[in-house]
Amino acid sequence: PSSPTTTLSLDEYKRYGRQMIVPQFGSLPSQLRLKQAKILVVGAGGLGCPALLYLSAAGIGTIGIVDDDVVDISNLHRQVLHTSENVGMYKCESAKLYISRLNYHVNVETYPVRLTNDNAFSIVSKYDLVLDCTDHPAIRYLINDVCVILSKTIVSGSGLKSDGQLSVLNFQTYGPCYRCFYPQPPSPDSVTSCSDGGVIGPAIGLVGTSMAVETIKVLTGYYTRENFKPFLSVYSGYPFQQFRMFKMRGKQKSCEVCGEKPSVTRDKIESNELNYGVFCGRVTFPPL
Amino acid sequence: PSSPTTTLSLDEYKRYGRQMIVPQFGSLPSQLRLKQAKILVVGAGGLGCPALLYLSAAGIGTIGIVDDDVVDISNLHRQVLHTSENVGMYKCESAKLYISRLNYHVNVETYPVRLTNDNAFSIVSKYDLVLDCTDHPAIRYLINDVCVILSKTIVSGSGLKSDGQLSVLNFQTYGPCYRCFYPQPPSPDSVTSCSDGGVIGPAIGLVGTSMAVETIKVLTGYYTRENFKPFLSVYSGYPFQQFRMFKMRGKQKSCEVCGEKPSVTRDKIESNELNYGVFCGRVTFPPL
Amino acid sequence: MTIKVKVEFLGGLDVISNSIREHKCVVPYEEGEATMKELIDHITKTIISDPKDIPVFIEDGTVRPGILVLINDTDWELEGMEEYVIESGDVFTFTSTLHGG
Amino acid sequence: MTIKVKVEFLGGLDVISNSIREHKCVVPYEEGEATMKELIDHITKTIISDPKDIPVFIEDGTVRPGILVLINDTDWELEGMEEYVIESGDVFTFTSTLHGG
Ligand SMILES: [Zn+2]
Ligand SMILES: [Zn+2]
Repeated sequence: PSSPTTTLSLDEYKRYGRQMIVPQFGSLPSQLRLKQAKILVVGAGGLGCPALLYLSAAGIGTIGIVDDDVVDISNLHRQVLHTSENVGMYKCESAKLYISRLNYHVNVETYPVRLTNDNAFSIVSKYDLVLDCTDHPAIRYLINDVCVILSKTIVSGSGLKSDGQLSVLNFQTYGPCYRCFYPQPPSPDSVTSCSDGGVIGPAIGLVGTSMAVETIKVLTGYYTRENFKPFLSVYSGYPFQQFRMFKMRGKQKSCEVCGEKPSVTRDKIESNELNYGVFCGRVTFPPL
Repeated sequence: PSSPTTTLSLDEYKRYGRQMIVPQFGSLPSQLRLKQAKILVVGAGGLGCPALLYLSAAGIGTIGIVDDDVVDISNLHRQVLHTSENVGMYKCESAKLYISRLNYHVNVETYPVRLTNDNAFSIVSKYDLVLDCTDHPAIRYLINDVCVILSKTIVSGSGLKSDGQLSVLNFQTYGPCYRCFYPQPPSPDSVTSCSDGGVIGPAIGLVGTSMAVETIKVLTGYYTRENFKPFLSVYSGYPFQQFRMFKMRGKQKSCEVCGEKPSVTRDKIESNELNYGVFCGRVTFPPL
Repeated sequence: MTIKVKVEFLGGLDVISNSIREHKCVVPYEEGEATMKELIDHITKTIISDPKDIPVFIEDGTVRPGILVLINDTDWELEGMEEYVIESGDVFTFTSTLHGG
Repeated sequence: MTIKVKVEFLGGLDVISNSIREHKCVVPYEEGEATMKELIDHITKTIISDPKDIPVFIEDGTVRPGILVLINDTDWELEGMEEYVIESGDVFTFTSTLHGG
């Protein structure tokens, strides 16, 4: 790849100065790590919008955005990176437009496609870290399996109504993965999307914003193999707002993808032998 | 005032449908309450930007924005409503530009001035609720006193580095106010602004987003005098993200502004007999 | 004697208990005599308001996949799962996995 | 006998204790014999790492204005403030008021 970035311009010093002086951030070396980082955001919806806003503002060097959906008026109460005039445009393109105005230092790459068994390896392999901002377990398992096989850390968020969840998965191939937490998929009738079940905009927004905080921690090296503890954080918006951290299991030896005898392999995914829609109880892929 | 809004357009139904189906939100009557609401956001910075994004997206009818500051490049890592091309523009005008593109149903009123003893009553009296997104105790006491005297509920947020705080003050004149919590101002050397002390963008963003959730709860009538309990919620971004709710004292009989024998009156404020800069240990007002 | 514990439903799982998120539970066993098995049985019988909601909570005799179980804020997997011996003062949290975004 | 409590510093107040947010404190009193006064005194003597940081925590003999004190997640104002009798298992949280935005 390209030679390492070792300096910031004066414009970048001014722009990022206020975060570089926060002790936990880690000053210039951390800012350079963000500048060198390449991250992939899958889903530019209720979670992806605030995550993209804050991560592009923070100075991540390269951000890829995967979303094959177009902006709909019913998205706008929570997907605040898209505007009324962008209704009908691909969400990834709409997001890119705003990001380029917010911070021209960020290189944005867009993929107006659905992430599938066929394209996931080639897309994910270009990035260091993946934010799972998607809306269905089938694609969450796909992202997980591909990231485990390609050794990418996942920052995973989800939400519905006024609740949310946050985790860092497959941390440096050392932490547990999505399958370690959820070896069996949920039954299809227990799966509800934000479009079907509804969602309070700032509640899902808060979870997306918290994903940006975790991404900064991972990329700046705040988390290490020594101090990283598997967790799942749970947000509730009602009756009072709270965000609680639960201590979770580590990597499971029995895990089908990151365990000792993995049955999920790149070959099984790329050959479509593993059908995530069927695995999660649907014959076809649902939309993101 | 104007006659009550009793309907939504088809565009509004589509736009707000996904939040109207969330049980705690309260469906159509709550959406109409948001449409009729007039809120004032003081400070269009790290807290104000996400609060404005999510509240305008949610369909608040009228939003006033007070900020006499102009967009600086050092703001952009956290004040994500402003873009690189708006550097030098008043923050309230920059915010209005984006909000009008996000949701043309919102009426935005801008005040490119500092909130002072002289103008605070005339500005605040036009609104139902105030979001305190400011950056110094002097203006926090001013906002508090004016809102108590005018019977306005305050949604109050603050943050620094990777920490934050959230509260609802003077709830329907029944809840405690800022002076109930903090009868004495902090000594000036313990006061640090985000510009001086630094701040992680999504950390302050998370607090601003949580202010939008509380504002929705207040405006939709989720909180009542019966169920409202005084609280202060505390966010920490490091070492792990948590948002904890602390149960707080109620209204204090001894409070100088909302208590039994208030010494702080409209006359004392408007005559400048009460000098908030001196009260908080500075002779002149610091910038927002 | 009885065992007094707190049971919470998060992530929308309070649908199975009349939207009540927090329950103080008095489990009719002596300290040391009841495990998660007995607690889950007790919850099924006393907290779930509508019998047709039982399958939302229980599948094949245990907590349904997609529901996370936390014992005092820790994954029950780290605490012995069904074999964990419950104690007065324990907090048990059940939360649905969310998939929306 | 001693009283075992947890002391937390939030909102940046951990600057006075070498950036350590959580402390397990063993207070050298019998149960029932120590109030917040004794606890604050104990904290000042044993946790604050640099004596010149004491004024960041204490002013005029009590906790400085701008620091909120919580006893088991509740404002100490509701619990008797300095007069509260501390018990083993209590959690005491001290947090600076933040003013930034
Ligand atoms: Zn695994
Ligand atoms: Zn008061």
